[in-house]
Amino acid sequence: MHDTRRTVLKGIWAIGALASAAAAGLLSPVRAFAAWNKGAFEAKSAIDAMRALGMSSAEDSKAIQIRAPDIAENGAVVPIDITSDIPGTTSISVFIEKNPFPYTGTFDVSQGAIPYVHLRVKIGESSPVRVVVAAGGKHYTTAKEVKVTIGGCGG
Amino acid sequence: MRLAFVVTLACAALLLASCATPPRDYRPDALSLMQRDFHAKGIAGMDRLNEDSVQATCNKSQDNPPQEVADKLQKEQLAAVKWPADGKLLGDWKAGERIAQNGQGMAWNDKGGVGGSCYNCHQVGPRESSFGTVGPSLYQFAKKRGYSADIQRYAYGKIYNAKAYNLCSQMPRFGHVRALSEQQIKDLTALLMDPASPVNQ
Amino acid sequence: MRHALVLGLAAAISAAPWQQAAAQAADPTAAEFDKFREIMEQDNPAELFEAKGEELWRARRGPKNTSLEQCDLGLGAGVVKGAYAQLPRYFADVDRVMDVEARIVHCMMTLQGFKYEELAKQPFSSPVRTPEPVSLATYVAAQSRGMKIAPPQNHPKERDAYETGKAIFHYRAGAFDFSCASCHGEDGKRIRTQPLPNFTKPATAIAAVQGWPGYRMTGGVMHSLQWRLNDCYRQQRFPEPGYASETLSALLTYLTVNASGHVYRGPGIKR
Amino acid sequence: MADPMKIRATLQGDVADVRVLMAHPMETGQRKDAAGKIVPLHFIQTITAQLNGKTVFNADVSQAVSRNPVFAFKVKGAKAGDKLSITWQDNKGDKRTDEVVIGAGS
Repeated sequence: MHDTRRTVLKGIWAIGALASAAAAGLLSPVRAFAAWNKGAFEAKSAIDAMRALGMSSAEDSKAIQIRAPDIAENGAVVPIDITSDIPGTTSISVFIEKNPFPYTGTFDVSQGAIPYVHLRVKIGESSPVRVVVAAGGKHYTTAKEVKVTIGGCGG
Repeated sequence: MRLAFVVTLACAALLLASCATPPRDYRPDALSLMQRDFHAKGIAGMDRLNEDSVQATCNKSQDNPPQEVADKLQKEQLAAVKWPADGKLLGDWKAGERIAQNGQGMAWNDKGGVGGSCYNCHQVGPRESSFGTVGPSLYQFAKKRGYSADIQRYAYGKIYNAKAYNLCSQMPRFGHVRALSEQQIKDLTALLMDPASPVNQ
Repeated sequence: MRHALVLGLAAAISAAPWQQAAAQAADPTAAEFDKFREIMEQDNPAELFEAKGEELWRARRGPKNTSLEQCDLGLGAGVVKGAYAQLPRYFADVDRVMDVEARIVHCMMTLQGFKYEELAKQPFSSPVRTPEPVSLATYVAAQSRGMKIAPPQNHPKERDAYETGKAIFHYRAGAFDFSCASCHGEDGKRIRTQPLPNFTKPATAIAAVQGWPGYRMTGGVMHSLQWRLNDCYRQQRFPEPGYASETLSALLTYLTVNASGHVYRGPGIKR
Repeated sequence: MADPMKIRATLQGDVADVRVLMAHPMETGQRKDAAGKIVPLHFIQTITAQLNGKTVFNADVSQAVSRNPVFAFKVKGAKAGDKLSITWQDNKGDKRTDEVVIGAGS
């Protein structure tokens, strides 16, 4: 399990490891909710979006739980439950790597919420769902593959 | 007098319990209601509500007509099959696979016939795991039955008019109603009969 | 998903989750779907339409500027609680059996002054528009959540509707020789990967009723049973049945009476 | 005019379990309408939750959130009778706020 996550992670990271290390030092690890981050939301790859958010140096973590179907009944509505057990978690970000615009959102739990969120998303084709958690000035990540199937009949 | 009255009452009670009368046939009620309530839309005209001889026979007998009636109608249906003039029954199995996958055609929002809807009801090729189970599996169709001219003719004929072989089969009569062209039926026949088709691997 | 749109053999009414589990116990894909069904049902966007329907029920609307609060759904004027569980039923004022949407349309016409032609023009939901009878039916159905399905069969016309509906269900015609029973008359069949519950038997007929009206994930729209039957007939390659017509009320009587005794769980969520 | 949200907030100890349904088309900008025309992007961008007027949860989201969105989150330090309000704003500037009183544990 752990190995799989590592491999997925490496795949994404290969391109931008250097740039992201630099970016991480410059940007505040706690996301400021000043403005909707257009650059990140319009990025066409997960790594570009993470870079725009200053999250691309995230370390692999087992303390983040993603509960999502292995095979989604309908890609238009895929339920995702995310819980972070990392002490001091301040935000949870979601990336659907194969979507045209992978960055799906950031949930700020630093002001009085528990590090948990449930959301439902559109997944265009089978894809890893990547989660990045900000905690104690650092970023942590894990991912879960969700398969999207061909439907039944048109009815 | 009194006795007669009692008897009449008893009869009425029996009638109310509906044990003295044969069950009422609701088909005429159903038909007139549908004739009144449906309307033509797109290519789906009101004539589609009319039963042809095969449909009527199957409807009236709950898909279980007397053997001699079925035999006679099957013969008529088989006689109406138009076999290819060039005598060739096998087209391109690759085109056949695409037709088998396609479930469109003949509905009120379609222009005409399009696909064969085969996977909706049958397992066909080995690579498609999303297949229905209303009809039997067609995987290894010719590998199991042989590649003879007779089996080729059966496959073509069955796709053209399933009712020519089994009167109340649930399968549509794709050639008979012009839902599929001669070439499309050849391609589907190839999908089932070509030794190179994935179906026979 | 693109794929799903082009498939279309025949009338498939999606099975309720437990039916799917029963039909495909050995299928790991179905088991995975079921695991997440409960989550989906817990927070179902159908509730938004239920709320909308309640608002519409109480609002003064139409040429007569009246609310629907005096609409008689079978249990007396204005009684909504439990009414859906006893529909379709016979209504003396129209001398026919009506299903929930037919009755709502009737009330919108008689109480509020709407015209049938207007209501029947675009009666089904799209991503941008949910017709009012659909939201209203969702509201009315939700007020029978947890109740036993018990459409009456006391009036002769209710029994006639059942028998006529049964005959309609089994009527094979059209370009593909299909009837409703072609897909929903046998146990354990499926179209592509979708289970085809047998509606002729009480144990499985509940799948025709449970979960309707339903929020459909594909397209994200709320649909009623009127829509479901309409789309079944499209895929059956028939001409189009009239919206809220007696034919559909009869068919719904047959299906719902077969499902009698099961507990209705409220508006649902569909694939 | 946006339709009301459906908010449920139930207590488990001093944590409020908040579940919200929002009525919104969440158009991706890729869907074509019946006439074949592209339906423009139209989606909720930000969500804010306040407990008795103090912000406790914030989210920025994209058009990948499903139509008629569903979210759930958990708020600490809540008690029965507290007011919980949720506001969303979309990319066209439309806004909607709804409020519930937190009920005792269910």
